[in-house]
Amino acid sequence: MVRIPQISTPTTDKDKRRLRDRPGLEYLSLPLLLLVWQVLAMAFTNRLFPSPVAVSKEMWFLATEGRLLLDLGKTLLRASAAFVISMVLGTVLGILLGRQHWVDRLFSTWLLVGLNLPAIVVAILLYIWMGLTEGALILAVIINKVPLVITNIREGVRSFSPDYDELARALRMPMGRRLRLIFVPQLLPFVLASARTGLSLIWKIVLVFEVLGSDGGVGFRVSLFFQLFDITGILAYTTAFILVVMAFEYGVNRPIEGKVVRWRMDPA
Amino acid sequence: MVRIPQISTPTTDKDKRRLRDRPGLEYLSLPLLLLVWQVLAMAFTNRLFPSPVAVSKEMWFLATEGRLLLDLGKTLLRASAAFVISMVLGTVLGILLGRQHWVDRLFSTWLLVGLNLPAIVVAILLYIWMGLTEGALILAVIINKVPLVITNIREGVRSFSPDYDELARALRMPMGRRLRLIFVPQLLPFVLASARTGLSLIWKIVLVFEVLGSDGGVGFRVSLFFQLFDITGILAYTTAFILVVMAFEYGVNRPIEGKVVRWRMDPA
Amino acid sequence: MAHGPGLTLNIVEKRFDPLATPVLDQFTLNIAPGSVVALVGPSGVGKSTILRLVAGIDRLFSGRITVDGIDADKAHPPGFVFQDPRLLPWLTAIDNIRAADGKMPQATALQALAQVGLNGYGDAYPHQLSGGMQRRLALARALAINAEVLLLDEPFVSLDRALVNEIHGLLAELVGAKRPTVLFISHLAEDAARLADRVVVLAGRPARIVDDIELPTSRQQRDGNIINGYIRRIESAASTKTGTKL
Amino acid sequence: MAHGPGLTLNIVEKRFDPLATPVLDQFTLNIAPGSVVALVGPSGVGKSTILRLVAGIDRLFSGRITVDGIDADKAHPPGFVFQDPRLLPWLTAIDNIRAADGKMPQATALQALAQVGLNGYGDAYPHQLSGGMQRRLALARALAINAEVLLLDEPFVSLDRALVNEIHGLLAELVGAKRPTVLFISHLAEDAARLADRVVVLAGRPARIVDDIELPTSRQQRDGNIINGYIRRIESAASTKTGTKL
Amino acid sequence: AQDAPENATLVLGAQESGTVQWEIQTIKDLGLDQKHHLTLEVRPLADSRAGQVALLTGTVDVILSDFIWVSIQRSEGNMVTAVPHSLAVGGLMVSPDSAIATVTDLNELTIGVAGGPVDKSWVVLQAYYNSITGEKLADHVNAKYGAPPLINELLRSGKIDAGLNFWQWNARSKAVGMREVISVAQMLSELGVDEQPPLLGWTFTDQVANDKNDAIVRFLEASFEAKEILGHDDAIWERLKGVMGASDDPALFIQLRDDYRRGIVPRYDESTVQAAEQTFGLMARFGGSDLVGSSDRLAAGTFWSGFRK
Ligand SMILES: Nc1ncnc2c1ncn2[C@@H]1O[C@H](COP(=O)(O)OP(=O)(O)OP(=O)(O)O)[C@@H](O)[C@H]1O
Ligand SMILES: Nc1ncnc2c1ncn2[C@@H]1O[C@H](COP(=O)(O)OP(=O)(O)OP(=O)(O)O)[C@@H](O)[C@H]1O
Ligand SMILES: [Mg+2]
Ligand SMILES: [Mg+2]
Repeated sequence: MVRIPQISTPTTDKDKRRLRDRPGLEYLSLPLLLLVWQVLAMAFTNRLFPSPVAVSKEMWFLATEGRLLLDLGKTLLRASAAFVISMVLGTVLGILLGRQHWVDRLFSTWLLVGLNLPAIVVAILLYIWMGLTEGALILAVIINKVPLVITNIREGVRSFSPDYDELARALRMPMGRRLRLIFVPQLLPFVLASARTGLSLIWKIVLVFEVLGSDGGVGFRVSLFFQLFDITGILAYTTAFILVVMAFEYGVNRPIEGKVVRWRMDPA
Repeated sequence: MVRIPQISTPTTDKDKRRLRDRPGLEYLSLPLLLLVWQVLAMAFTNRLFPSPVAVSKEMWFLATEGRLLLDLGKTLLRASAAFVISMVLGTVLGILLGRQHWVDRLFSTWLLVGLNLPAIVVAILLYIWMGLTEGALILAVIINKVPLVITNIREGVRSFSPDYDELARALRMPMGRRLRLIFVPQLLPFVLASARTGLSLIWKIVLVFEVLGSDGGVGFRVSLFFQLFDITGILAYTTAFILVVMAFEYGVNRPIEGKVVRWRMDPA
Repeated sequence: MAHGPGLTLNIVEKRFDPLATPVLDQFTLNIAPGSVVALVGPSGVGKSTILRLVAGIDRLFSGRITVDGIDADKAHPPGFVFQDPRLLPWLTAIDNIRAADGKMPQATALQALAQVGLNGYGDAYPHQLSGGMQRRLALARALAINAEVLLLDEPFVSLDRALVNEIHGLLAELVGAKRPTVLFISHLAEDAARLADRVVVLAGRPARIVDDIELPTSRQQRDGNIINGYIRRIESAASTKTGTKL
Repeated sequence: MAHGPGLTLNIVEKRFDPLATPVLDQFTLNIAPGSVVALVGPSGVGKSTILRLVAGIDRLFSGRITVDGIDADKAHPPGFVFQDPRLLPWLTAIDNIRAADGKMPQATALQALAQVGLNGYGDAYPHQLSGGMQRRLALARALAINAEVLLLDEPFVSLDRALVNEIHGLLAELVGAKRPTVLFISHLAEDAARLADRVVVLAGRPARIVDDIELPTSRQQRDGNIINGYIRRIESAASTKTGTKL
Repeated sequence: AQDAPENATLVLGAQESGTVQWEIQTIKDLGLDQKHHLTLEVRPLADSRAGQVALLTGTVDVILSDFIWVSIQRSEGNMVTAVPHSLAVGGLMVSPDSAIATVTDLNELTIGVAGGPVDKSWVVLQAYYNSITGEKLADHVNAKYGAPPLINELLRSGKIDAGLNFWQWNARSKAVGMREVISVAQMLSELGVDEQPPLLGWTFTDQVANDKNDAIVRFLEASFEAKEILGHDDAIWERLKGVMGASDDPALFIQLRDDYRRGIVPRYDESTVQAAEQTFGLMARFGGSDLVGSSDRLAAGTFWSGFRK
């Protein structure tokens, strides 16, 4: 009679599993941020440090009366095209460099140069060759981003366990299956890290390039706001973009991640 | 009598170990790049696409007659200060977020915001609060970079094997030893990736901020060159910086890496 | 003479899957201070689970496990051998041993290495060792800290007979000299017959103690005949009482 | 009747450390088509190394190893059991089996799982299985592809006696029906005495074949007495000829 | 060209937030483009660098640029040419209660410079200081360089003692009470440049000047007509409040309007070019190659000879 409650009440469960698994903590995250921001904005009253309320009002205004949605659309299109291409290209090249020592050794310097080439140089050269086109912009972003992806993925590939390679060899796995079953799962943490930071980096690069050569988009508008020192406007645009990123994170990234890393044992 | 040569000549060594271990392939890398560049520059003769010869002449000129060394010194100082602080801070916070689910869930949104906040916003606010000081510049760079490091490291921590945690628990390892023996070795590929891309990202951010407000440095000078559309000058400065990065890579990074990852089995 | 602590296991429930039958349910076991207990039973019954609970590695269960009255996960670290070698691949053999205790002198680690027949391999990384050598290294790590409790999950597997005999001797000597409390798992009746004071036979899900055999003759006095008798007793207990296929 | 291929090993040299004594030096071994050979010898002698060379996993050696005349690494994939389970942690049990062959039907994998007593565990991830269950899964993976060559590195370790007996039966049946060429490693003379046609005893560094024992009685006709006789023969060969401590 | 019946098309790259928009809107509002048989396409640009990129890539036909840049490009072989657009220049600003009355009072103080160390105003200020004291200004003040709005902001919050900024930014400062110590125009004239040089010009490539000669000339006609109107017609300004960003700030509106009028180019002839040459010489002397590139003389053809006013 006493047995059942005893079973269902762990007495030495020290791992706060309940706290950890309680839903809702992430729903507190954003409100908390806004609260801190609001308090700070009220503490340091300054035209250049607008409160979240002011920013959301501005955002609403720009969305309904201004060109926010149009600009956001343009930028998103550019960023996502560049993102997808960079991730694919960077991952493939990263695997190549990670696996083939001689390729790595031959091109490691190129990678270093690619990593450290200022965006502006790439942009100017491409714009001059290709004109101020969407293609030039996206290509410039890709050229800027790919070395980063390669570096991350290469490091991931280098950390692969030779145990699984041996298994693949014993099973005579063809390359396709080997990629899918052996490489990708080990690479995933690196790809995830790369994707998380990648979108944000790409958006920042797009901003820079939109300033240099485009007739719209968030970067273009932000640089105008900057010339007017309209921080509220800048933050309104930024917030709009961050909302999109969050929607992506919670709508796409997390669910995929949850599925893909289901096998990972919960560290107790 | 025949035996000795037989032994020393592997007959089924298919792994091109000899090619892989032959030194010198990395010494070919840079000349090859320069060659390709020179050929391209000769093919597309254009004022805005200078040859490596022109760039190195300019670099020599700027180093001896101009302020290249001074500017480079300034930028390096800023970049390395920001780099060290960001790496340490980002690694610590990344471990925290990777291990403590509730912290991660509470601050994941903050991280997203941090990742996507345009450099310009941070720079403006800090310059206004702190004036056009070195401190403001370095702090702005750190604020920009830390979320990237955190994201990378967090992903690394998440990929930790629970096997080793169990071992640590069985041995009742105190936190310090646990960090040193269990965490750091597993984290190393991620830290290496972060460090490799980190220096280049920081240098790019420093460039942006030096343009916005400072009294010298590579970014500052590059923006001047840009106003004159002097691509040769920009590339001269860039090359100088890349040379420093290479010296760092081959003088510091590689040797350390070689020591630290000695245990990794060579994938045959 | 000093001897290791007593272990008491009062496990109300241990389950991995909230829906499936628990692995352990109302499981009680007391182990006398300084005794050597072998845990036998079919694959997947829950032997390793018990060992991990006693070691304080797994803390997700209801009930209480104590080591001389102290909660298992707060007690002194046991000498623990995992079912797999569980070595740190980035540390050399000697450093793997020293990882067990920050203050262990080099000499102690070298001695532990020698005890399991690995002299000369101190600077080798785990992947440079054969399977059996890795297991021996794991055993050396467990023995090197001189713990009062030894928890060994199939410590004699993957080793040739000569080596097993030697390690049996080593353990018997250690037990004779320091009288630690030992709980070990083995699928070979011979291991239990040579080393154990008591054999606990598990079966079923949730796991139950289906037999609990005392082996009264002291280790030093067990000759071939006695051991063969013990082996037969253990094997028959194991085969008749655990007939259930998993 | 069809049977597995013959294996020829002509290893000029296999060494890991360019400075140390090689593990194998002028090592020759021929294995008849469809025979079952047990490889025994002290821990660290080079048994696993040989198995990996035959499987074409390790290609860094001088010499030649062929499977019916074809270079080992080009031959059909063998059914291979590593000394550790070597499962892919991100795949479920069933997917781990199917990883061995892209075109394997679900049913085949499920059957292989059932053969080793793991029915119902198809959707479990490796970390949710006990040590012995993981090893059984690894064995199931090796058997599921129906290979003509089976290379098994200590396949019976970490399993209780009842299970070992069953798997012995399973293998004997398989060998009787399909006559694959089998090379397996075990430290237990009993495994060899029950299953093998021939026992190769290794010792020393570089490893030498110190004894090569034919077990003439066919598997079906081996009764307790014959098996015990074989066990004694193998054990005495192993203990007298490999006296060298590693 | 006057009798051409069909409209000629010209693509103008204009900074979205720049003062150039005022003139463009006036042209559109008054239909000056139609009047001169011109189809004016305006491509918005984010900033001046974007303009230079757009011009070089041929995306636009005309941008606004300073004549120094034009001269440098010409010396480098990039054949662009300019027609004066504006004389407006910046000045040295301080807070109303500041003790700074002349440039010599700057000693030991912090001055914020918009643009950078080779900003034209900064070079002029240095030249001016040198002409008075015979010493280098940079040795005596702590100069900080920053983006124009940042300089304004820092000046307002007292983090810098004086600010050297562009005229439209100074207008904003003036509107909130800041005081101009001396304008660049004054400094230039005291340095012996009698006529105000046209710092900004409509800039286009020689090729466009040839290929689209009609369109360019018609555009310049329209431009000068608009300037003329902006120079005296107050009513036309009312419509510009929006683009000026001064809809609800009358003081700023007046300040911007008046300062703009002071910078309107009255005419374009040889004397204009001479003033520019003089100024270029000054820039070369005090700004060095960082500012003017390798050539220390105004490149021939910097100002387009195909049009005079
Ligand atoms: N990657 C390696 N690097 C260096 N030495 C190695 C490596 N792999 C194996 N060895 C050495 O080769 C020898 C033979 O190893 P092997 O794994 O074949 O032994 P084994 O006979 O299978 O032993 P066990 O029964 O313990 O598994 C060992 O002495 C081991 O130290
Ligand atoms: N992390 C886990 N998640 C789910 N189930 C688990 C987990 N770990 C163990 N189990 C289950 O618990 C049971 C007992 O496992 P345990 O490892 O204790 O068995 P064992 O007696 O040591 O077997 P073996 O002799 O094969 O090692 C097994 O049926 C296994 O499937
Ligand atoms: Mg177990
Ligand atoms: Mg082995």
